Amino acid sequence: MANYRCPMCRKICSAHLDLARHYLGQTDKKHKEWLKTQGLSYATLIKAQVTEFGNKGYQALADVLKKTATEVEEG
Amino acid sequence: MGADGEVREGGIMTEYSIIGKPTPNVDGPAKVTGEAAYTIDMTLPNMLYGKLLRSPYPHAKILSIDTSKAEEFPGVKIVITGKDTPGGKWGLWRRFRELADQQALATDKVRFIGDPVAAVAATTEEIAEKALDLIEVEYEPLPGVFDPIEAIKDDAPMVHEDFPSNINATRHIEWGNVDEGFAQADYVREDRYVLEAAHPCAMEVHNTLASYDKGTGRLTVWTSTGSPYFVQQNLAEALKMREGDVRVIKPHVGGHYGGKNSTMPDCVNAAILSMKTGRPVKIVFNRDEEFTTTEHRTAQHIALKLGLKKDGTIVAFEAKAITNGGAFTGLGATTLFLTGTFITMPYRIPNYRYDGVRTYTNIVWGTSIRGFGAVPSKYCAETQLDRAAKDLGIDPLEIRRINAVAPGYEAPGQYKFESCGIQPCIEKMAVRVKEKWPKLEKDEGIGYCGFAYMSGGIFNWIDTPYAYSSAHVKVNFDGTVDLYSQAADVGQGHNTVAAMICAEELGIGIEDIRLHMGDTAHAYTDLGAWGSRETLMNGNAIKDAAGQIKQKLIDIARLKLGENIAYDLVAKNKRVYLELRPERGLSYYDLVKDAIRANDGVPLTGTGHYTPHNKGMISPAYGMGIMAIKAKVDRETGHVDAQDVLVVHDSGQIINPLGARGQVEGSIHMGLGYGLCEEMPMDQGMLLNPEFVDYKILRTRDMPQIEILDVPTYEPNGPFGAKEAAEATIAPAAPALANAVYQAVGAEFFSNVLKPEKVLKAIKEKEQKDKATPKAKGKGK
Amino acid sequence: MKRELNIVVNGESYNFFIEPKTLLVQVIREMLGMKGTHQACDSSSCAACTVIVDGKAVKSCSILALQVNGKEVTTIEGLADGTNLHPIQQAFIDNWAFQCGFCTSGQIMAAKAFLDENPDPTREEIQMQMDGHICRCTGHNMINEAIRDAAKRLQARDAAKRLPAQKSLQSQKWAQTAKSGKGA
Amino acid sequence: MKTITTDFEYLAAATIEEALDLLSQHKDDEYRIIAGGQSLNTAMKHRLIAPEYIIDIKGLSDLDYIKFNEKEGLKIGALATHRSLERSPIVREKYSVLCEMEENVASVETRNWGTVVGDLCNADPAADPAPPLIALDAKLKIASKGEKRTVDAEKFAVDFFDTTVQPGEMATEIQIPVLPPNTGVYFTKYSQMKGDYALASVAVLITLDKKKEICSNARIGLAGVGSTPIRAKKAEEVLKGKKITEALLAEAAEVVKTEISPVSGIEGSADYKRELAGTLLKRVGKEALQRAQKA
Repeated sequence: MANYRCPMCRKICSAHLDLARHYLGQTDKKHKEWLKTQGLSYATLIKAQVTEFGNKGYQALADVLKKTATEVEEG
Repeated sequence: MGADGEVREGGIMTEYSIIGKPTPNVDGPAKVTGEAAYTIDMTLPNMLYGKLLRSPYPHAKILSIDTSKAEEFPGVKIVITGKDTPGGKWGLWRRFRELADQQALATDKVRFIGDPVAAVAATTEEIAEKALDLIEVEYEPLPGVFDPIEAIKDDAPMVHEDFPSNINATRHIEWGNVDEGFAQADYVREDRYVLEAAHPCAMEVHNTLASYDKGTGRLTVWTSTGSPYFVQQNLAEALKMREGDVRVIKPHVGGHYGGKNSTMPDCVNAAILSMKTGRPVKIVFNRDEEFTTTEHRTAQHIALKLGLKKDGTIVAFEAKAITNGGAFTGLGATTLFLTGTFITMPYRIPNYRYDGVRTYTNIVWGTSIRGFGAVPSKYCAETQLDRAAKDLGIDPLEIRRINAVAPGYEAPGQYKFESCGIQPCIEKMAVRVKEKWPKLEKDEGIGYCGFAYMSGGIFNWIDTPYAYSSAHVKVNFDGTVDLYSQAADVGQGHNTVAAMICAEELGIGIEDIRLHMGDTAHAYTDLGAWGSRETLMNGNAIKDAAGQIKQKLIDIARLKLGENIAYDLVAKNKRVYLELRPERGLSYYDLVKDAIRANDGVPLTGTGHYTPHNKGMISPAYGMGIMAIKAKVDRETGHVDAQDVLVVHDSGQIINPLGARGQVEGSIHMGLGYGLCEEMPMDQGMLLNPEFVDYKILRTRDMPQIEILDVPTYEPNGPFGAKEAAEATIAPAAPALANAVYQAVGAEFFSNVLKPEKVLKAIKEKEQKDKATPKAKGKGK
Repeated sequence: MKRELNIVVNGESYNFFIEPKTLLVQVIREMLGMKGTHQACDSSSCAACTVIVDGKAVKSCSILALQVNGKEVTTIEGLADGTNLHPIQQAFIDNWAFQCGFCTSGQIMAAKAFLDENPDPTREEIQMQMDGHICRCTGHNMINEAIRDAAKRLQARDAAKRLPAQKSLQSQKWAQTAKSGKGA
Repeated sequence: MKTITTDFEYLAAATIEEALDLLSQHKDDEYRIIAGGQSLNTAMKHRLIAPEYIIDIKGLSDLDYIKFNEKEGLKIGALATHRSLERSPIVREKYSVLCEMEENVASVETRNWGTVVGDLCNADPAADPAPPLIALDAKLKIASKGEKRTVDAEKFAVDFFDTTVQPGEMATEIQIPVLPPNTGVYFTKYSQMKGDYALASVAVLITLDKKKEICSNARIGLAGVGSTPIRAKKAEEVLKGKKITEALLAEAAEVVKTEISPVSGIEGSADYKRELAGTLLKRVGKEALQRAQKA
């Protein structure tokens, strides 16, 4: 099955939602900066995740990662 | 309390001679005669007094500081500002460098009202106090951020430059399939809560005596702390010294309750002033400094979504928490993590999701106050559960029974209950409540709350992934025992527990034990008193150390007795003897003498250690139970009278029933305060009630009597089957009380602190609602 | 201008020259070095500093020392009889009536003054007496039980020896100077 | 912990004459009279006031009295402590409301050292003694060198922490008249924590006619609901000359809400305190009525 690599580090996940969860768990500048290049805001994603029920913030990022995260064969 | 020293250990009934017996506090004589020395009672020859100048602004640039006038003031020996400090930043989350955010004195800017900007050392406290008035600081006020939801906006003022949108820490927990879970639910409700901050209010304020040795370049610090280890590590960082050159001594401590884990500016600045003047320096906070600048229980917003089957079974649960973190981290990030865990206990939740964010704001910061993670979260979860039960027509105790976990329950990837007495606790409660409160008067109600709490967190952020504890035991020629550990007695009675465990393991008496605790110079490392960890973690380390010596004595006894069959030997009642033939044995004292003679006079020693591995994310064991509170509501004034408290508690094998009861009584007192009167109202970061005149604490007339029943279990991870007895019972008090009010008059609360005006308002709202719609809310499907 | 203070503490008479602004607790803790009397607030709200002045429990943090001139003060250090603990102290130990112990001196001194005037109090009477004391550890109930226990112990002890309490001549002398006024 | 950092000159008086001399000498100076001084010392610790002189009257043993006679009623000297009032057998017998009030004043430690007159002079608008004294038609005796005057209890405090006592004067005595027959008095304060400062407190005196049916006189005092303790004259009028019923007390409760001007604080809003005063009036009035009927 397909796996996806984080655009900023070596982390590999089998689903875009898990990758988004990993991504928003990172506190370093590098990860935060890249979001801006995608027209996303770290604060807005976190706020969506913690103020609305469901995985709203993760899903929004996952949708972007679907387009940008590179697919890798072996996890 | 019930434990009688009999407990099932691996199927065999074991009779303890000390464990489980009510044992007076080993510090008793010192504490009732006034001889117990607390840091605040200590002085040294040639000592100076330090004071801190604090910011009047919640958020401001420091443009200039002029200390010249203060320096000229007679009796002032030194005045320092941020630029004069070693400049090391520190925090309890050291492994995450960017979260080591505390500093001795603000340099570039101040982040909360009370942020220290300068320190004075003078010959008297009064001179130091007066000198503060002579320091001139020029500030440029900056826009402040005080509400956590405002704080995470894109354009919010930044409390720390490296943290855009003030996001200090985030936490996500998820197991099962939450969305499917809600789809299967017959009943779903959402509730949003706002929880107030509360202060630990230790009776001994934060204070430190620091003495720097010019000759050796080493520092000795006496300070009122819950963890000499944390202080040693943090001080070394703040001062850019080697940890081994910093000796931290914890004298008797006048209260902790989670507020004395972090290393605070009193400690670091006393050290710096001593290093610069070459004289001992003491800094004691005033009570208003204690309130406005030391750590408190974090205010927060919590939103909950609960999905149930018609029969009351929980099928899905989702929790969101936004905490008003304040200016620094402390253990606040840990609180955020634990909130997502304890909110689920002690219930079976097949599908669960948690998201939490801790925000930096321009107020004094929140941290790990007693019952951290559990107190606000349980308030919300358990009051929501009562509303759901009412809507579904299920008895509130029954809905808790239906969902309570069983032994061996595992929350995927998070935690596992090995010993688990919650079901028997609830059964015992059901029986006792009927006897105790057969009928209720008008406007009276009974509220319930289930609870569970850790027996020490397995986590550590300083230098190991896991928490740990160590202890060293030395047996002298005369049989007396020296026990060395940094484990901290902060009033909870750990010194007594430590002596009991050591004595039980060696089969001797408490009077044989000499304690040498809480001194980093010679006591073996322990992370200190937080998260109810000392009994289990330090207890295991002590049992290990003493056990090594016991084994030596048993080996010698076996040789001397020369039995032709390898019978089991036990050490008990100051003898080592054949378990099945007690008359065949030898005196402990004789065996010790023989062993030491055979060892060229070297005393017998054992060094014990404990660290939990593969025990999930939280703790190796959990204390748990259920609480019921009977309350009466005055419909005209809104006054809530907490009349009577009943708690059924599984603390595993209780080590000291006297101390365990003390912990439960004290936890309930603080928990009722959280539910009734304790709050920290602020205006633009300014605390409005920084003295006991306005910060209300329950006095003796406000306290109900408390009945405590035990359901003893055997906890395989704990010493002699022991586990948490200290903090679990603080969380249920406020929700049980709010539920009692809900049962009595139907008033609903979405925040803690049931002040009369709030209660009266809620009663009126209920009456309006009853007129408007007869049916209660919560959308059934 | 410094003023003379003559004061009897735990049966010993002392003579100081003090600033009039000096509080009784400062004389006890700083001048006499008796650190058993604690301070936990700055607003006269917690009663941790309670000592006994001429038989009455008072807050030493809120009283000018000069107002106690010529009076007899008892602090926690004066309660035990040599190495024998006072029955109230023993009852506090046996009933786990303290944890951190910081407020304990004040609690015990208040209990002492109370039991001297009411040797057999009920739970409610003890609550009325002790309501001024903040204790952050115990939740108060075990203190209440300790005081009731102490009352029983004292009754047993006093039944054994029936002797009226003798005021020291020294203290009577200071009492005279106090009545003669001027406070010095 | 905080200490008093302001240096003041300490002047101790042993007799009323010495005290009045000192007061006249220093009437133009920044001075404070100290009796128990517990509030004063706390205020100085917090640097709220910094007097140049402290005039200590604690040694005025000739003003440390509680006297009663059937003609003049009760007299409480300036140095009588809260505790001595609480414990006075004659007060318990003749004016039990005062003992009941005292039992909930602050703490025993505070009552042991603090004086009732000193408490009134501190003029904390939430303090307990004023309402029952107003209901009992008490007067305060105020003396200065060569002069004496008396003022009604309800006129003693003039603002937050301020009284009618002028520079050079001191309050020396509380005078309470003998209660007429068929009279009942009751007092209650409400605070969430027992023994705390009142959010509102109410005292009611009711005198019934010979047949014990009609209310011939009523006096109502309140505290915590304005800048000073208050006498509720309009509410008194509602009760006077009528048979007191729950309905009438409810009517008086509505009127009393219009006579007070509570201030909002963290302990409660003005609206809540106004509600509370009405509720307390109904309850206290009912108890006072029952006492009058039993009297």
